[in-house]
Amino acid sequence: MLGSAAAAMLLRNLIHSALLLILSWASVAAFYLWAGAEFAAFAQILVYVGAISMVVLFAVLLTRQNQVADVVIEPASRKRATTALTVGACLAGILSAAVVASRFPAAAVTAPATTVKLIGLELMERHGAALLIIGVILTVALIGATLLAATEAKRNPEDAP
Amino acid sequence: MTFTANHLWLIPTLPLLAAGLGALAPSKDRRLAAGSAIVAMAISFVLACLALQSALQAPATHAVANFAWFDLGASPMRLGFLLDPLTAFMCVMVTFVGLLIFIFSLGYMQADANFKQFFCFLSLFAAAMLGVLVANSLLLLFICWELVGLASYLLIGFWFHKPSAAAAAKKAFITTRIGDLGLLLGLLWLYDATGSLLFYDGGQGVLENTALAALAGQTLGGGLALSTAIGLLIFCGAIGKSGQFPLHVWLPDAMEGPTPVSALIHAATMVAAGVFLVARVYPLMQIDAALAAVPVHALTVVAFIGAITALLGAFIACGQNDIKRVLAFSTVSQLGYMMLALGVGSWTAAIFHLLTHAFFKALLFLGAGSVIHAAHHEQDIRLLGGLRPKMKITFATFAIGMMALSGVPFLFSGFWSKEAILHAAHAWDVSHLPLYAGLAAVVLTAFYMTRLVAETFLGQPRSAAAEHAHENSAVMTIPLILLALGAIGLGFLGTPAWPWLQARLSGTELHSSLHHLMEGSGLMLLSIGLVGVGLGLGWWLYGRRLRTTAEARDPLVVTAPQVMAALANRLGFDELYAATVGRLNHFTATLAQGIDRWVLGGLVNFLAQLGVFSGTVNRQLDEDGLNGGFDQISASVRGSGQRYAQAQTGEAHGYLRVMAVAFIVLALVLVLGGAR
Amino acid sequence: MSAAALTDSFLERAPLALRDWVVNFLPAPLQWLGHHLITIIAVLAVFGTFFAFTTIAERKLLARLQNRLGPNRSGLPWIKGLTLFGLSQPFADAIKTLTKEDIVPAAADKCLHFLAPVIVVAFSLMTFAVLPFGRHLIPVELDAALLYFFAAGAATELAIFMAGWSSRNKYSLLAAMRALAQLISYELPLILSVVPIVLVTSTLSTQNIVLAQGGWTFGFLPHWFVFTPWGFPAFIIFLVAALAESNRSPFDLPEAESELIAGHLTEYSGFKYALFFMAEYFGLTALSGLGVTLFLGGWQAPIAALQFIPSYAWFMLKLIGMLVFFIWIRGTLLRLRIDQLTRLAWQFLVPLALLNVGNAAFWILTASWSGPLQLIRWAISLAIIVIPFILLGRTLTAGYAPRTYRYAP
Amino acid sequence: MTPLHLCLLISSGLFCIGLTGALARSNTILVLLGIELMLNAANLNFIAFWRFGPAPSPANGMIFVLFAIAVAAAEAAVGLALIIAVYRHQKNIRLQEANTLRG
Repeated sequence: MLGSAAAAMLLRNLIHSALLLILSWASVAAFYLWAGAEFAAFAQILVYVGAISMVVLFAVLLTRQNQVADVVIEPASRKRATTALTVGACLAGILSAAVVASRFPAAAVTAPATTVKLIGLELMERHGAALLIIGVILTVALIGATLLAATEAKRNPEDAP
Repeated sequence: MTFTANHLWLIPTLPLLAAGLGALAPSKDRRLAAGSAIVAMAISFVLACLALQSALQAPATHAVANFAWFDLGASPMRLGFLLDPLTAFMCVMVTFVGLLIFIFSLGYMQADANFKQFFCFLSLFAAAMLGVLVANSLLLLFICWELVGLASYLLIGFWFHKPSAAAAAKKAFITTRIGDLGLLLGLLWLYDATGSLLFYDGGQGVLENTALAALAGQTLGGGLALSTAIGLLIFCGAIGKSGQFPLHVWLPDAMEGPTPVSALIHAATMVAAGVFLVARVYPLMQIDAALAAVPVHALTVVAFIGAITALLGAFIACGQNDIKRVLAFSTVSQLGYMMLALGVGSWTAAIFHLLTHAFFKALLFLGAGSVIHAAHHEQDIRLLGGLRPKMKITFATFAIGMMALSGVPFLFSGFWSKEAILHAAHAWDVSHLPLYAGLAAVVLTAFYMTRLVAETFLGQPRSAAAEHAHENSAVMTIPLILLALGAIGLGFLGTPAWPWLQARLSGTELHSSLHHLMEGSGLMLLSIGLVGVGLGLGWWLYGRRLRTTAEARDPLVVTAPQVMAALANRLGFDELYAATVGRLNHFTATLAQGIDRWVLGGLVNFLAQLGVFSGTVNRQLDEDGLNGGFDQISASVRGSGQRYAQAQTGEAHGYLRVMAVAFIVLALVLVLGGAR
Repeated sequence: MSAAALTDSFLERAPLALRDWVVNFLPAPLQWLGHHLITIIAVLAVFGTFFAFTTIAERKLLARLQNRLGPNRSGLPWIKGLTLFGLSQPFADAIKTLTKEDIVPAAADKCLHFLAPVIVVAFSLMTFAVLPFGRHLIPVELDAALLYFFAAGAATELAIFMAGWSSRNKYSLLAAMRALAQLISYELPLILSVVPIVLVTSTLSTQNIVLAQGGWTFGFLPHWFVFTPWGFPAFIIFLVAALAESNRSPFDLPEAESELIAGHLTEYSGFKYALFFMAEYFGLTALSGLGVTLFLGGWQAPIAALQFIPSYAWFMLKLIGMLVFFIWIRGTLLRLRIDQLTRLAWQFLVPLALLNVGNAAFWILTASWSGPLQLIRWAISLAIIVIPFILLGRTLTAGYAPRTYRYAP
Repeated sequence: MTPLHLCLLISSGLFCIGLTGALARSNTILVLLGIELMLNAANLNFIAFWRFGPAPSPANGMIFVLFAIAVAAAEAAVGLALIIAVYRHQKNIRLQEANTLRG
């Protein structure tokens, strides 16, 4: 997971990095599966691998520049990369030090029994309002994205997610 | 398959769905709107018949289906549906007459551009009316009652491009609102007194003994029982809706609507809602009759109002020349009869008359509609005439309706129901004045109906329109024939010899014997004689010498011109209201305007002047004193702003970096600070 | 014989018994592995042969529909004259594709070019894991099985993109984009058509959905969801969307040979091409299996009296029925244009499927209605779906006159 | 070293990779994807605490993750649509050149 993510961030080829990222997302899903969160894993795959990846790939293809421009490495970008690496390394150091140093209470032995029905009931009852808001957000995002991406009067709706 | 109160909501819902469908349907799709309305009505009719059949199995019980609507504080607001013989009979009548009128409308409104809206409104009206009937809560009843008012407004003003129709719609709406205000007050008071608005609720309802005893037990100032006061307020609603004196003025004007509307709303169903309401809350009205200490009984008021209305309506009807207005005043008069019956203590007789009246009055209105449709919307009876050979079916059915209304003995339903009322009035021990009023109205009814038929159908055609009239299509005649059959047959359900209907309504044993027929024969003979007098008088004045030209003067106008002028002017009620209520209203409005302009306006103007003055002073101070300082301050703010703006590079990376560093700092602080 | 004995007979248990018998030969620590491996191998073997015979069935059936004979020559090796109506054709095809030269374009992204067919086959096989083939036969019993099915199906799109992009061929890439557009468009009605089932059964587990369809009225009217006013339209939408999802005629635009060479598969040859072909059939079979599971009662027998036939036989029969139906459609209908295709999805199927979800909600709300109300429930439920169907259909065909043909004299 | 530690290490690693990528790359799409990675790292934490936390509640962590995924989907859709719009405007998608909002 980490390797593919790192490689994705390093590679020059946009398509390759997108595909590697998808791999990384899929491995996050595998992690969920390992942790016993089946439903979240499938949702992760469905949303990230099935939907977001498509959007990303479409976006990459729609905004493809000439290959030459991507190859030139400006001095500014090198400087930026070094700062970024420094910042990232600092943060990684601090976080892992903090994680290693902290003590957690003992974990429960078995995974909490979470059936799909339970999740559904929780979503609909306790988190009903949040669910509603998420629905509104998704609708607004759909319409907004279509409006943003569409220029011509007639355009197929699947061009935007 | 049993039909219970739980299924009762279906009956009003189906027409409501049809109305919704009609509202959504495209304007040109006539078949959809009319078809859905008629089909929904037909299904409702079948369901109502099922309801009747199930209600008759246990006529003395009130089957209810109550449910909570919303919570009001701690107590739930509950609504419900009620199935008893009264509801069931009324539902069958409304759906059956309504169905026939819907079918009739197919022909009558054929050429109208707003055909679809018409059926939509009709369905809405039917839904609301059925809602009134099935309600087991005064609140639900009131909601539907107001919906009925709305639908009637829409339908009376259906030809809204005619100023008179728009005015009539407004008049009907506002006049009935006056009565409804009383009903609303009564409703609120009742809720305050009992904490419930359900009619029947397993012993807890307002019409059941516990609540009634509590209501009758309390007295107000002047010795008036609480139940009497509430009953009278509720009766106000009935006065408005049923066109009783003194709020009868809207009903004749409502004839501006299309004729099927007049038949449906202003003859058969809506105006009957008032009678139905009083019959529904009858236990409440009745409870004070037992209290001798109470100075005025609710039902006494009802009886006298009814008597006045019956007589007044019949009188005015004699002086009208518009075919529909004659029928309208006749309706006012007949509703007076029903109220009279309610007042004198025989609510079954009132409902009996309501049912028979619905049939024959709908028949008369549809017959009038048939005449009007054939005569190219000519409504003045002086300009009609000679239609008998041209429109045989219409004439025959109209004549049946006329005889039923006049109370021609034995064969016609109106006779039996009117007899029942007169007998009840005779048996009333408080006063015999209502009986005399009723008897006088009998004569007048027979008289004006004879006049109407003679003028409209006999003699020579007196205008081009009447000349070219011809019989209408089957869509319009078949409802007439069916209604005519009803107008004849329905009477036999409630003859004194076999009072099946009354017994079923009140849930008592059925005693049938010819003996009962003989018992009241004296009064019956008297009323038969009076009907004969009325018919004879009419024939003598109008039938003997038929009118030949439209300009010829009416025989009565010749003999008593002032009286007839006053009658034609409807005894000047409209002018009276305009001179009193209208004038008062205008005066208050003027007064309010004066106060507004001079007192309040003056104050506002003064304040404004004050504001202008202080503003001038302020400006002087500002420009000279403060501005210099502020200019300097703002210049320095602008300068520092420009310096800060340098930080806004527009580069997202820069911001991201700042955020990341800040995050690192935060993490460090948290880790080193030992935050838990 | 009691009902329990009928449904739990020896035949019903035979595959399980066989598996347990084989597993017992293994040492105890390896038993679970063997258990799963045997399941996987069984699925692979059954559906591998199934695929082989679907191809020959399709060719034969299409040929008959077009008044031809179809492949009938390939016989058995070493035995002359015995051709068995060409039943061995798929094996001949397999050998042929295996031995063909594998051509990879010079500019292609070799790694992705190789990965694409592998991924597509792997993921389309994974979808079989949650289909209940019989009363006791389900490879993996998952709580969120439906979600799993669609999640696994989502990867196919990725593979198609990879195939189109890695070929380094403009037309492959364009075709891949078109294919993606189609797949994404039809994913929506496909999932929406399944939502009513989830609403009504309130479970995502395929086995439970099948169990919910058990029972008969009068012993011969099965309680399958296709026989409800919301299930029938959902089934139709599912069928159409499944056709489009598996690139079948009349939605076979992505690889319409006669118009686009072979779309995103242009640069593939040999066994890789065969893998794509195989994945397509696997996808079709899996979707048919899902349709059978969700709408046609899964492994339930159609008549109570026929329960003695083991449940997996019923499943297979229904599956074959669905496949024949798809082949029949392929032989009957003409290919759509791309604009018609997307319009159908977005302006017709999606709104209808959404309405159908509401319809199912209505069905649940009125679950307690009985007696005369039951009829009204049916009428309203039908009206909810039929009226929009007519209205939407009108807008969809607005402006299209019926086609007139002019024949040569 | 409990499983929870491991999970947290992984997630902080993922987070740092996402952050570094978002900071280093000039391509807006990749910056966006870096942010998505950071979101995923947060989700990992939710699941980790849900599974290995001291008192696991039945579904809370999972529901957090579901909502986060939904929001991420909306964010990706709008973000990429914005990128396409920006691309139309200035013919490339380098983040440092989209600086017309500078003060």
